[in-house]
Amino acid sequence: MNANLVIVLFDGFAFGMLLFVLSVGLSVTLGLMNFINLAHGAFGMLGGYVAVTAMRQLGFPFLLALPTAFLAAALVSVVFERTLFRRLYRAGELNQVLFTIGLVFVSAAAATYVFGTGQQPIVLPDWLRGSVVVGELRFGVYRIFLIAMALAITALLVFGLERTRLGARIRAAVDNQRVAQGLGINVDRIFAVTFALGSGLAGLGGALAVEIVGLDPSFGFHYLVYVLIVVAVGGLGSVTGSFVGAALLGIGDVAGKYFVPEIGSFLIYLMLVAILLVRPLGLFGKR
Amino acid sequence: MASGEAVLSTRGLSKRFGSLEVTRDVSIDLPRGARHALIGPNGAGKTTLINLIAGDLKPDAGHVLLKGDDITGMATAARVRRGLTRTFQINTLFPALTPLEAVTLAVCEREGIATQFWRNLATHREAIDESHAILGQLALGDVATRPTRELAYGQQRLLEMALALATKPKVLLLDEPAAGVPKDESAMLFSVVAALPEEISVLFIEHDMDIVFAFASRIIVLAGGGVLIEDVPSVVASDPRVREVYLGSARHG
Amino acid sequence: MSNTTTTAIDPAAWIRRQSRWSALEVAFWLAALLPFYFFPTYLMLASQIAVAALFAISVDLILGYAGIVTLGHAMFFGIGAYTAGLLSAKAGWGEPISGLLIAGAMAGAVGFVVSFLIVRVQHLALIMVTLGLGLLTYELANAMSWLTGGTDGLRGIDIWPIFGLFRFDLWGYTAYSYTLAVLFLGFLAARRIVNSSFGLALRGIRENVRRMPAIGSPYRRHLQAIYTISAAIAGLAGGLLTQTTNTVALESLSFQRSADVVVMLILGGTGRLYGAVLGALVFLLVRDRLSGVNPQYWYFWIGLMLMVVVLFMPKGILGGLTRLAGRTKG
Amino acid sequence: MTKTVFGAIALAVGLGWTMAATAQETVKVGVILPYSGPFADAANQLDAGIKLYMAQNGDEVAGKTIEIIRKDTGGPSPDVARRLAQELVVRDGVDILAGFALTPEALGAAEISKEAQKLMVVMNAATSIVTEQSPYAVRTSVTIPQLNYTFGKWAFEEGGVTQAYTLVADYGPGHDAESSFSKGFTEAGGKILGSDRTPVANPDFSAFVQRVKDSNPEAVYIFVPGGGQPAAIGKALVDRGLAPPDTKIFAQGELTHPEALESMGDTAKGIITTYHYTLERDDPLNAEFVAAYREANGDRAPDLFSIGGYDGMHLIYEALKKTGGDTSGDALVEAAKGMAWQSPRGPISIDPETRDIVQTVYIRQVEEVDGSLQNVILQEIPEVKDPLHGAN
Repeated sequence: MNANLVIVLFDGFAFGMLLFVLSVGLSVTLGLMNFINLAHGAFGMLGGYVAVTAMRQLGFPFLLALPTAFLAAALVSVVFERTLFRRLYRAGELNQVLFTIGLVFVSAAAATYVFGTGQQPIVLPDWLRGSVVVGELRFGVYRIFLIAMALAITALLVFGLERTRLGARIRAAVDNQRVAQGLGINVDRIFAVTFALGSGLAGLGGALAVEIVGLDPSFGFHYLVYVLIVVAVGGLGSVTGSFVGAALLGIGDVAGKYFVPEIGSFLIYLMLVAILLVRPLGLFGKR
Repeated sequence: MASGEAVLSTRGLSKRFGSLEVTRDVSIDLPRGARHALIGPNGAGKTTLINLIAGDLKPDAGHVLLKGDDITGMATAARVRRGLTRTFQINTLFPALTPLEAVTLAVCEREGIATQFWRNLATHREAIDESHAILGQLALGDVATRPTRELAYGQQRLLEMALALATKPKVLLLDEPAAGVPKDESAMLFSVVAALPEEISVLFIEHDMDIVFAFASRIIVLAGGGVLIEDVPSVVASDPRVREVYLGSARHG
Repeated sequence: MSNTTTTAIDPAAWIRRQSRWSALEVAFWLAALLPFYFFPTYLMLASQIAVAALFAISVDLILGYAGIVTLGHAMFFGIGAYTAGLLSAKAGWGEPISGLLIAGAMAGAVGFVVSFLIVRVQHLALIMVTLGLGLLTYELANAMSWLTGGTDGLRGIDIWPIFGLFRFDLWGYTAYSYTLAVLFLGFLAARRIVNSSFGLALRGIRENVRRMPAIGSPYRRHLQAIYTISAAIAGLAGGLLTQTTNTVALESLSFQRSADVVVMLILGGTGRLYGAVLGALVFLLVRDRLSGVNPQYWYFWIGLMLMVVVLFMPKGILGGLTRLAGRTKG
Repeated sequence: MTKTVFGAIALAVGLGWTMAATAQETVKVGVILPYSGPFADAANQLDAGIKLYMAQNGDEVAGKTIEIIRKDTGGPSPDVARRLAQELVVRDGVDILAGFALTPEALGAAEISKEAQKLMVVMNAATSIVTEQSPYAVRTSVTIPQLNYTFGKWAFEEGGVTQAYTLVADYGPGHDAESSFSKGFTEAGGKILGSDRTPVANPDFSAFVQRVKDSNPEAVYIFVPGGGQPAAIGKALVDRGLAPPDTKIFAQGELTHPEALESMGDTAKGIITTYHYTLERDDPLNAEFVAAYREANGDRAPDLFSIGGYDGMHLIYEALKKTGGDTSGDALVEAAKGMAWQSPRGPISIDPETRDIVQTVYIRQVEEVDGSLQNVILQEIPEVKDPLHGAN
């Protein structure tokens, strides 16, 4: 039983880390910029398709496909941000919702047109396949890799937002645009960079997710719900919150399905509602 | 002052935000018909005290008594229904509603008819007429049917007051009713206060000492969250401690 | 009380004017009859548009008037749909009008219970709690497939003729007559609600919830009341769909349906009831036309339409039309 | 009051209307599929089967031109499917309803087929009861009990397994698969150690796979919808050491479709599946079908949806030939009953009693052939009928 508990915790944590990578970008853009981007999952889908295409058509190794996915999603998002999203910053949340939902539709259609409706399998390098056996426990190698990636991203983000000049500028721009402008910070550019970062992370998350959850044109819509749940539970704008929230939900989900499979499918929603009723701002939310 | 006559009293009211003690053991009494001014330098805790009395903040210690009843645990809306109403320093209005609608809403809430979803609003004639009359009193009759957001700032300050009056308060807490209003207009605002029926007790925050001395029957001076002195204007004006408190910080009046 | 009033306006008359029927409105409802004579092959579509419009009105009451953003309202639509379906399939009661009322009452009762949770949260938490509850209900219905029929849908629904006279025909004459009548009654009810003192209180909550307690408003109870009413109307819409199609499946509870109705509402314009009707009409009509032409890629154009509407008509189609009308007049 | 008036007018107009306004020289086939939404891929593959058949056989039959009218349901929505069927009948004047990838949509439309007396060709929806809902319904795909009841028996008798654990997706087809496999397996003498159901949109299987492992079965039986899940669950099983030969993996054929095999790689070796269509089956008709299909669809391989659509069109063409172009539902369904032909999947026929398909069930195992992974046929079980029809 103890051995099983360990493996369930491990699997849940790994699943949570996948959710974390997919959603942390939205937490950044929603929390810092107050922009409700329901098309976040679409950038994840973009990253997934870029990674798969880079590997199959261009022969990129997996480790190179990941940053390619990040860059592609970041670049595309900057184009959108500069041309379209920026007009919506003051347009009210309902308009942001409608616009980005429209974008999800458009992106799904575009993905269908370019890649077809079928699943896009990703073929991992050998060293990421299989499992590591410790005693009687078997840990999936890819899951270990996922956890390592998520920890690295968390460390980079926390460090980047709290210890670097750029991070200070982002936080200043968010706290008070006018003051930031007065201090000579180019708020426009800061927002563009922040948005690119958030969407790039979604792209990276999408690329990492293909191996676990597959990839087809409905990806953007399908994972929207999970992403929103993590962001709400973690608290807007908090990287740590997203990390803890995702880990909690992942472990809760897997453990729930393992120990009480009858309510396995409800558990994640029950946790969502319960947590938000007790802490409406999420676990680490400030505003 | 005997607390038996007081309509509103606080007893040992305290509140801290983190390590900062913003309200310190405040015990004041507001008799029937009072026109009390609440003054003090910035950061003295004036608005916090209003928030505590009105129920928008929960005190860490102490009590609020309304006509002798302890209302410390009572929600804001319930206090309003008992006759304890406040206004806000920063306009807290309904931008898309017209003054007529906004004041009618307040009247309907007071009369307990705001839940009647089956009756057309126009059939509540008495409520509408009453609200129109209140607006007329405050010289808002001409703009009664224009959206609030289109009103001039001074008119919006008047509407703040109109909304409070529509609740038929027995105690009125006015948080800088003339905040941001040019001096000539603020006199007009206070003439409204002066014209309020005798039985309403008023506690108001104001920075302009000319107005304070013109309208207040007594003055409560707050400093560092606690009551420094509470007395008639002439005594307060000559009190050295008050001067001391005001020196060093921005001078008012 | 005072004689300082100098204006000549009669305030009550002004208030009444705000809720007067305009010629345009009358024309709109008359136009709703057109399908009977000119587009008889579109009656089933018209009927489903009427259902969606009623559902969108229910959401407008909370989102447009009281500021409660929801992504889980399919919960009540589905409860109404299953109630109407189960009444017939399991209890053998296929009388449509009583069945519909029971469906609405059931959804309203659940809405009342849920409203205690809803008023505790705002903003993102509110959206996510509605979403979470909606998904919970979906999973619950799936788990209870012995009752609901699960993903395959509930079988054995047989709705009796209306008043024992008008059976639901293949063409949809009865279906559209029925849904249009219920939509119209639902619209009248919603219209009365938003033009009442209660409706005024809701607009107050939407405009500035912080002020409400300061004017003595028990606004949480108002929110609970409108949430319950809205849930009941959503239940009516769900019941209608079941009764006019003899089918109900899990999809009636899905996130997709919750999201679609919000999209329709914002598309049409929030806080004006006709926005809900117009949004449902435009969304479903455009979707039907596009998917007929291009079944695989129609949603590309729908998506594009949503984006264009946001960029050029930030207050929805109805807001855009109003502005356009104002411009041509002025 | 308005309602009564509307109703009266409605009835009067409705009765006066006739539906005979369709052109005589074309046969209209209304195809209802979820072209968009989560099941778009199924619709896409099925539609490609329809297109291929028409490309190979022309669009003229019995002196008439076949016209296809495609309608999108946008996901599992029975109410939309029903409305589309109704509109196809009353507005477009179709003669035949076809498509139906999903059971709830087929059930929604069946009532229209029955009322309007139109032939309804079910090209995929795989729940037994579908064909019982309309006397004009014919199925050219498969039923889940057909595959899995047979498979359950085979697993005990030929597969050498005495106890097994079942893990199925928690929706209609999954429940059917679980019950029919278990029935076949236990009737033959096997023992089911436990059964779990996974949420339909399950992103992560680790918890369920761990539960399977805990009971240490000889075999695990899997049913998940096609798409992304097969590869995910396959990998989750192998990651935990639940792999052949120690633990046998049984499943319906979705688990080992080509994309899933590519994704799983060598770990897929030894998985045993039951299916009615085997891509690699060595047969000239099949080879020709696969080649033509790949050619027309950018090298995408056909799957169960494709063959369902392809054979569905064959049935429509042959039935029209038999009736000499008579498109009435009664004539067409009579013509379809008992029809037998050679399909790329093997010999198939329509049971005259149930109007359901009778076909060969293939038991296959994943093996490496010429450097690539394939489903190699272990056994063919001919002329299998759906075991549930008439059972209740």
